[in-house]
Amino acid sequence: MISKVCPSVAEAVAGIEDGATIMIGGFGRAGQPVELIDALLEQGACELVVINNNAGNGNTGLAALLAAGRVRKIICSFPRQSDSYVFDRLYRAGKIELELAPQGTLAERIRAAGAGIGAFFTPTGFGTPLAAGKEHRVIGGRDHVLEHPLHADYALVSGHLADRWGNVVYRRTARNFGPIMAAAAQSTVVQVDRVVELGAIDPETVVTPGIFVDRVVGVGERTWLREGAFVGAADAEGNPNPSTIESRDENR
Amino acid sequence: MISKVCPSVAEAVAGIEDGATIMIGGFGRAGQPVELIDALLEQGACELVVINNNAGNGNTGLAALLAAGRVRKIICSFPRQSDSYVFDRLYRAGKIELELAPQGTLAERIRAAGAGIGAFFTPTGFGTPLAAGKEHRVIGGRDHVLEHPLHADYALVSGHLADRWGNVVYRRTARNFGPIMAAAAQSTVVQVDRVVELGAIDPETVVTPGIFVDRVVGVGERTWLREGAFVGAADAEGNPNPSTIESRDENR
Amino acid sequence: MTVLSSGLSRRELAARIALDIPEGSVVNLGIGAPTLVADAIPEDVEVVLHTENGMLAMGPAPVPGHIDPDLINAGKQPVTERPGASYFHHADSFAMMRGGHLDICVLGAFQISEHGDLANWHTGAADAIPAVGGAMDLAIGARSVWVMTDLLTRDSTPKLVTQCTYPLTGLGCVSRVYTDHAVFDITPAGFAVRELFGTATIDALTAATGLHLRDGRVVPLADGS
Amino acid sequence: MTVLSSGLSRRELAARIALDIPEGSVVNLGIGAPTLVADAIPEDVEVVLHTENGMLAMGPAPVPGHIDPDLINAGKQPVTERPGASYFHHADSFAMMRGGHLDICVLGAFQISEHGDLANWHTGAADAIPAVGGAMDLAIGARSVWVMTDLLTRDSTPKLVTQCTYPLTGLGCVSRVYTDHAVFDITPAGFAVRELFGTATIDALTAATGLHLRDGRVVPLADGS
Repeated sequence: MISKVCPSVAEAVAGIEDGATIMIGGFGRAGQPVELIDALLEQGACELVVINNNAGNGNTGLAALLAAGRVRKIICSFPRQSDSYVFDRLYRAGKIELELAPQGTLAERIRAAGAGIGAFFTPTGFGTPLAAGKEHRVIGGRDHVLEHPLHADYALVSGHLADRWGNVVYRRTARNFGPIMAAAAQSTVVQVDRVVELGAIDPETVVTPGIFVDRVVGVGERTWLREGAFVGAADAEGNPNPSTIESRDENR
Repeated sequence: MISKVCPSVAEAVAGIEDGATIMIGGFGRAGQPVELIDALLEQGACELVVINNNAGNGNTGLAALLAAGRVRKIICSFPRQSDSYVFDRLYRAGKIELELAPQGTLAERIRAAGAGIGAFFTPTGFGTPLAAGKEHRVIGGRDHVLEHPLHADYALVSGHLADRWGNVVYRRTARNFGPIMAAAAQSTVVQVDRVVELGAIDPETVVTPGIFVDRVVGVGERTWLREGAFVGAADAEGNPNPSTIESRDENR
Repeated sequence: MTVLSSGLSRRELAARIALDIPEGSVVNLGIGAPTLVADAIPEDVEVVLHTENGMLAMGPAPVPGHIDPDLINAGKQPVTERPGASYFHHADSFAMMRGGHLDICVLGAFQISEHGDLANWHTGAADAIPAVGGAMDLAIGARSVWVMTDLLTRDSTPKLVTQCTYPLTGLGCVSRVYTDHAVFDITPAGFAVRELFGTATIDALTAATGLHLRDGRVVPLADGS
Repeated sequence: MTVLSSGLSRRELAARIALDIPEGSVVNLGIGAPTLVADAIPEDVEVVLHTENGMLAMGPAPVPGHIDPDLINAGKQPVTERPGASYFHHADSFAMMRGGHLDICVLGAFQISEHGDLANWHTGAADAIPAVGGAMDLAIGARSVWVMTDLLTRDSTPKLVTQCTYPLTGLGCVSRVYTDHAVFDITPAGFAVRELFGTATIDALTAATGLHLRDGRVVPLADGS
């Protein structure tokens, strides 16, 4: 019997080595695998290279990993946010390396890694500083630059539901980088609200097939959901806001 | 109000010009937009370049279009099948041009067209006759060949359900080339069993978002389905086999 | 020399832009000021909003107490879902952009050159933290790239220039610029004034920007120059 | 000189191959004879079958009267769906293959060279209609590429060769060859006999193929040479 289910987030991130390249899903808070990042913080791996769209915000999740000095380099498209003060401080102090990529090029490079594409020509970024030094070619009368795949040792992804084979479905815009990162890493760890029975996910709706997933861990449903349905109970940061919960049954 | 719904297959294929490049979805019979192909046959456009995984089989659908002498060239991965006698005859008589591509390269070239990728390096086909004359490069110690996107003027695709914005869901392995062809063509026409209300398709399950679709036409449910559920009523060719229909209500 | 009086407010400008978006368009409004355009599109006009973090048919901000943290826009603000919506991953979302499937995007800008070059991601200042996001993909991807910006910076430096001095986002990509004082088309001959707001005149715009401006007004207004 | 007696039937060979597939593997069985391997995998062993036309966890042929024309395999034969299945489009399906995510594929062959080159799509005959399908993608994509084939053609020409003469499918891609008389590993030193079937001996195989064969048997059998 195939079971990729781990009993705890600690076991889900076990074995991640110092110096590993780790893709971390999420766009801002949405889809950020906070419980896995906390477990990685606890686990101790350092000198990490992190690939994420952003560079963390506030003091938790990715920002906490950065604050703990565990990240050597970050590859992202948008490190600067109103509350990205942890990254900002490290960057200005020269304590973290930054590789910046246009967001679509970042996504396509991740996709290329999972899809076995050796390199691709894209029109994005031509003529800008982010294309400096990159191979250039005119194709169909249009300027393109050559971009290479982004591989990773691990991907940490947050989904909504998964089964023991690692089939995953996401919720709304929390899908973002999850599916392409899951495919691009040597080893993919997915945290989900709930692990469901094999066969419980409609095969037409699977977004990340289990072939891309190595470990699955359930972390419990968010406070603003009940049985996967939105009940309204959070602020924009994802913090519980119980006064707005609609008919939530506290005994569940 | 946006409505991409056409009242008939004839209107759905109106305007296709002689010499057009047309992607036609399907893998064998599954997902082949038979009603749209029949309408195209009726419509009269000739000197077509057709992109499909196969080169038609039997006497209907794509094979009928070929038999009518309307296709100048076909780009595909697998023209030879036990019942591909129409193509076989035309090819041996030198009456149709063939461009052969490995199936994954065909799919990726179509995907590249929809995704705005100028060209890509793939390991597939290196060292084989299908890579002859193509640019070669060693990337990460591995041999790759350069492949270019496949664009089309039109895509004819078969889906299961669609709404008036052109959001489409497919059924099982009939999905195959539909989503990537829909994105790669200048103008995409989708036939579906049923057109449903806007909002009736769960946004998490949309496979082809309406942004890729120009026209939608309902062609009626297949005999082996009832309300989209399989009731068992066909042979492998998709011909109705009423003796095997399970509790089918003939009054529906 | 004519002097520019106060121009349109951002909300007024957003409303003006909304008027130019045909029903049925698929539109990306980037982040910041252009997102105001969404509120100016009438409820009964079907314009499909794309957000690059993986959604089509994005709706307005939720009512209080109904914030779903899994449902945000590119600016990471909570939004809602309209009937006809769809979700997809980041590679698919940017395939839509790079593949030329968006009809219109509206972006902010630091500078726009008369060739349509856009600079909107980096001031070039040595201590600035660079952040590009999806701007370069939108700049090269959308069929029409419109800019929504003030004509002048706070210290009266024109944002419309002959040549950008800030690091570029994209080359020759902008087709139209909506500012607080006028709307400009980018033409092979440079900036053409498409429409004037308030008391603005082409002379005043010329004086303020130092540019050679063509008169390209499609519907001359009674109160124009 | 020893002579090869009749070897394993295709069904027996398929059963032998099935034994070597670890539980939990994701496997593609191409088209033709290798698809017999599916029937030989015990019901209670979870092996996930991939079919390149967009499905994981493909099940066996349907019972009569339950053919769903929307549910077929790469050979265009009707199949079924197992719990845990998923569907995806062709670009995603071949991304799985090219991206190295399949554990094993089993393919038929015209020729296999001692360097692991594979020829299985075209005889090179002038009047043959070429058709490649997904063979090249599987050849370069799966982590382990196994071939299932007869050792000799009907006219006793060996399919295992020092150098392929037919047009290639992939270079250096095959790791193991299952034939009716023996199983061969491809090693840096060429073909190594991993296992002998029936009365086959390495001498007899050498005589039949004209190859230099190493003895690479991992578990010597009592009835081996």
